[in-house]
Amino acid sequence: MEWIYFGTSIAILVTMVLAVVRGLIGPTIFDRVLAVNMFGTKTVLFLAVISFLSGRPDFLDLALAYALINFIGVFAVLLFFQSRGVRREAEAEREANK
Amino acid sequence: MDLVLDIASAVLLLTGGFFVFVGGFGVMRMPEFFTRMHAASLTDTGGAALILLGLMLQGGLTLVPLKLAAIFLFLFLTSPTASYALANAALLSGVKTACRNETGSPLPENQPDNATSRPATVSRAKASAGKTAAKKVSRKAAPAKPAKTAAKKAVKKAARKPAKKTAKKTARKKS
Amino acid sequence: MMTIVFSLFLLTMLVIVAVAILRTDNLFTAVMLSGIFSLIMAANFFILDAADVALTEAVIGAGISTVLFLSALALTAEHDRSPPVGTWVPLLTSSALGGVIIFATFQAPRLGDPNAIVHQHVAPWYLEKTPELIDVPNVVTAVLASFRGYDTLGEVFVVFIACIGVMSLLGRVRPRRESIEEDEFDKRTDNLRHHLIPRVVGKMLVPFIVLFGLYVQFHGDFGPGGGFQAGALIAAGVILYSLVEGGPRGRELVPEWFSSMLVALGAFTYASVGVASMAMGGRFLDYSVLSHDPIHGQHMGILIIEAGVGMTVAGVMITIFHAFSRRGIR
Amino acid sequence: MELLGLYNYFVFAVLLMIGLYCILARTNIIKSLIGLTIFQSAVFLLYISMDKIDGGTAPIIQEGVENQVFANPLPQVLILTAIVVGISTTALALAVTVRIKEAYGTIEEDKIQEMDREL
Repeated sequence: MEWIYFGTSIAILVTMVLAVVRGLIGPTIFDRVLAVNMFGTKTVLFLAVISFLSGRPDFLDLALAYALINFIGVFAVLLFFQSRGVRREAEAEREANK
Repeated sequence: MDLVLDIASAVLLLTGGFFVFVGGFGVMRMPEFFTRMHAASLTDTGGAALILLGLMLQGGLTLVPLKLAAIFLFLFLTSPTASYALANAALLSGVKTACRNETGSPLPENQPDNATSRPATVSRAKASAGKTAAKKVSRKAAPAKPAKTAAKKAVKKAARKPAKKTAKKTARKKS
Repeated sequence: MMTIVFSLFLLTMLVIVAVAILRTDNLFTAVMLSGIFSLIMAANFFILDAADVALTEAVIGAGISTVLFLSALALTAEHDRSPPVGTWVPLLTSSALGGVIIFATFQAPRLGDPNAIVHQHVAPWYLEKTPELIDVPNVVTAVLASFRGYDTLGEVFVVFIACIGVMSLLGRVRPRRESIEEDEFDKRTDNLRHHLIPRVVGKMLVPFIVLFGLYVQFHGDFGPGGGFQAGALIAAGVILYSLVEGGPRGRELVPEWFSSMLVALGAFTYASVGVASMAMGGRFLDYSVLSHDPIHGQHMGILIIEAGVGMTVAGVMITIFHAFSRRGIR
Repeated sequence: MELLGLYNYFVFAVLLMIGLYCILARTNIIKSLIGLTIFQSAVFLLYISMDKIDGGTAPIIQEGVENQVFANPLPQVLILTAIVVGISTTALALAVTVRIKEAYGTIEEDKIQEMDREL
């Protein structure tokens, strides 16, 4: 069973590497955000599998915490873009009024 | 019985690992943002479900399977929501035009139904995205492309002003 | 063996991401990459058997750090316009430092060496005496709250002072708006109310996050957790609510007087436990005298001071977030 | 194998170098702050690397399990508090940055110095 856990965690790790690569090259900003989000989900899975691999499944609390708050960052990003759009609009209007 | 459980969870874990890997591969290889997102969000849910189910079978009759179920539930809720939020932000910023198009055919514009619901953000963000798109394409693509984007930019510039006016109007109406 | 394989993956990723952060000009990209950086760091801590630290890094890195950096970016600038300066002086300085440290590491004990000096000194004593003197399963909580409670008191006050600094810099009074129009912008930009799906799901998760925060707070004696993690989690729940419903609604949910009172109350609770133990004939922060039974006294003391820590951390994080979000568009 | 056991420390040194370089070479204040957080994380990594013992587990005592080897709890306690202190001090620095932006209109150190000289 241990080797199964090990294989699964290696698969997840390789996926994490791919996500990081996407985060590094990703042409648009959103690709990077996508990479962060995906990396977060993979971290949840990784922590869950590792806690079984190390024989202490009571450490699932960590994965649970991640699953709960991982997406707050994406909300912050959404809000950031929204306010940036409106702010630029406001600046353009101010310029036009001058 | 233990052996059956072990085999079942091994199959689930390995399939889940494979799914997760395929998702990563898709994120790596897909040509543009929305297709990448499709790969990521689908396997985020599917692979995660398989892996967590496989672990659940190993948990025995303790608190562990419950915790795993909670993790699954929260992932199931948050992951698509995050994908939605991200896709929305990308659409509002006009990512579509910023992506490479393999065939070279003209890219579809974002539809104005967004413009009526959130006028100011859309028109403004589109314009700025057009600029970055022009920059990016001219850096990367074949020399024929910059001319095209420049033309598109000009069209946009012309289109921006009236769009903004209607935007203001709708904003006032709302308030 | 497996630890080393995982470490190879994670640490190499860590270095690559750090280099990418260094090289990018776009600050938004840098913030996103530092989010990945902190995720890798947390996974790494977990590999290295530090469950409590991994939980802290997870909550802080995923829930709070990104949000704070993004709100600061929204208030300042998005691009790093550093000129391409002559970089050889910093390069020389940092590589000299790195060279010295790498030279020194050849003397260091390898990873996981049980004979390393770190494991000989006071740590075995903590591990041995915790079941006997304090009797909580989580040794980290025991050391944090009881054996080294004085240290933790200092840390709590550092956090407290940092919060006062942020409050006095960004001000509690809302900057005056020039016109009603700008308020309109605020209303349109500082919430996600018109995004139906994030709004519903986000609001649905807030109670779960707070509930899980309370679980971490009070389960900290038995599993990974404690006041620091719980405070950050609860603050993350409130921050989520404020992101979804907008700053003003968030400030209605947790008013500023309340969050700043939490900060002070938590630190006060912690210190007053110390004073109470002095009054009952023990030394400062010696919980054994709090009850007729020393072990029971320890349990009581740890529970109270962890609650104090949780209150302070939650209050500080919420206050800081509100201070940034209130600054708004200028 | 010997060198592989020291890999954590090498990564610590490299991260320290990257963080320091970022602080020194970049004039943008927020970028410097991100460099500072990398520097901080490098130190956390060093401490946590020291607590690992072969075949050990996290220092949470399980009921009914004999002869467990536990990781060293002391570095964990130090770093646990340091992470929270680190984020609050970073928030303080960000607040200062916001005020600098409001006062000077820029967050580039060289431009701020130019403005100061003109005064």
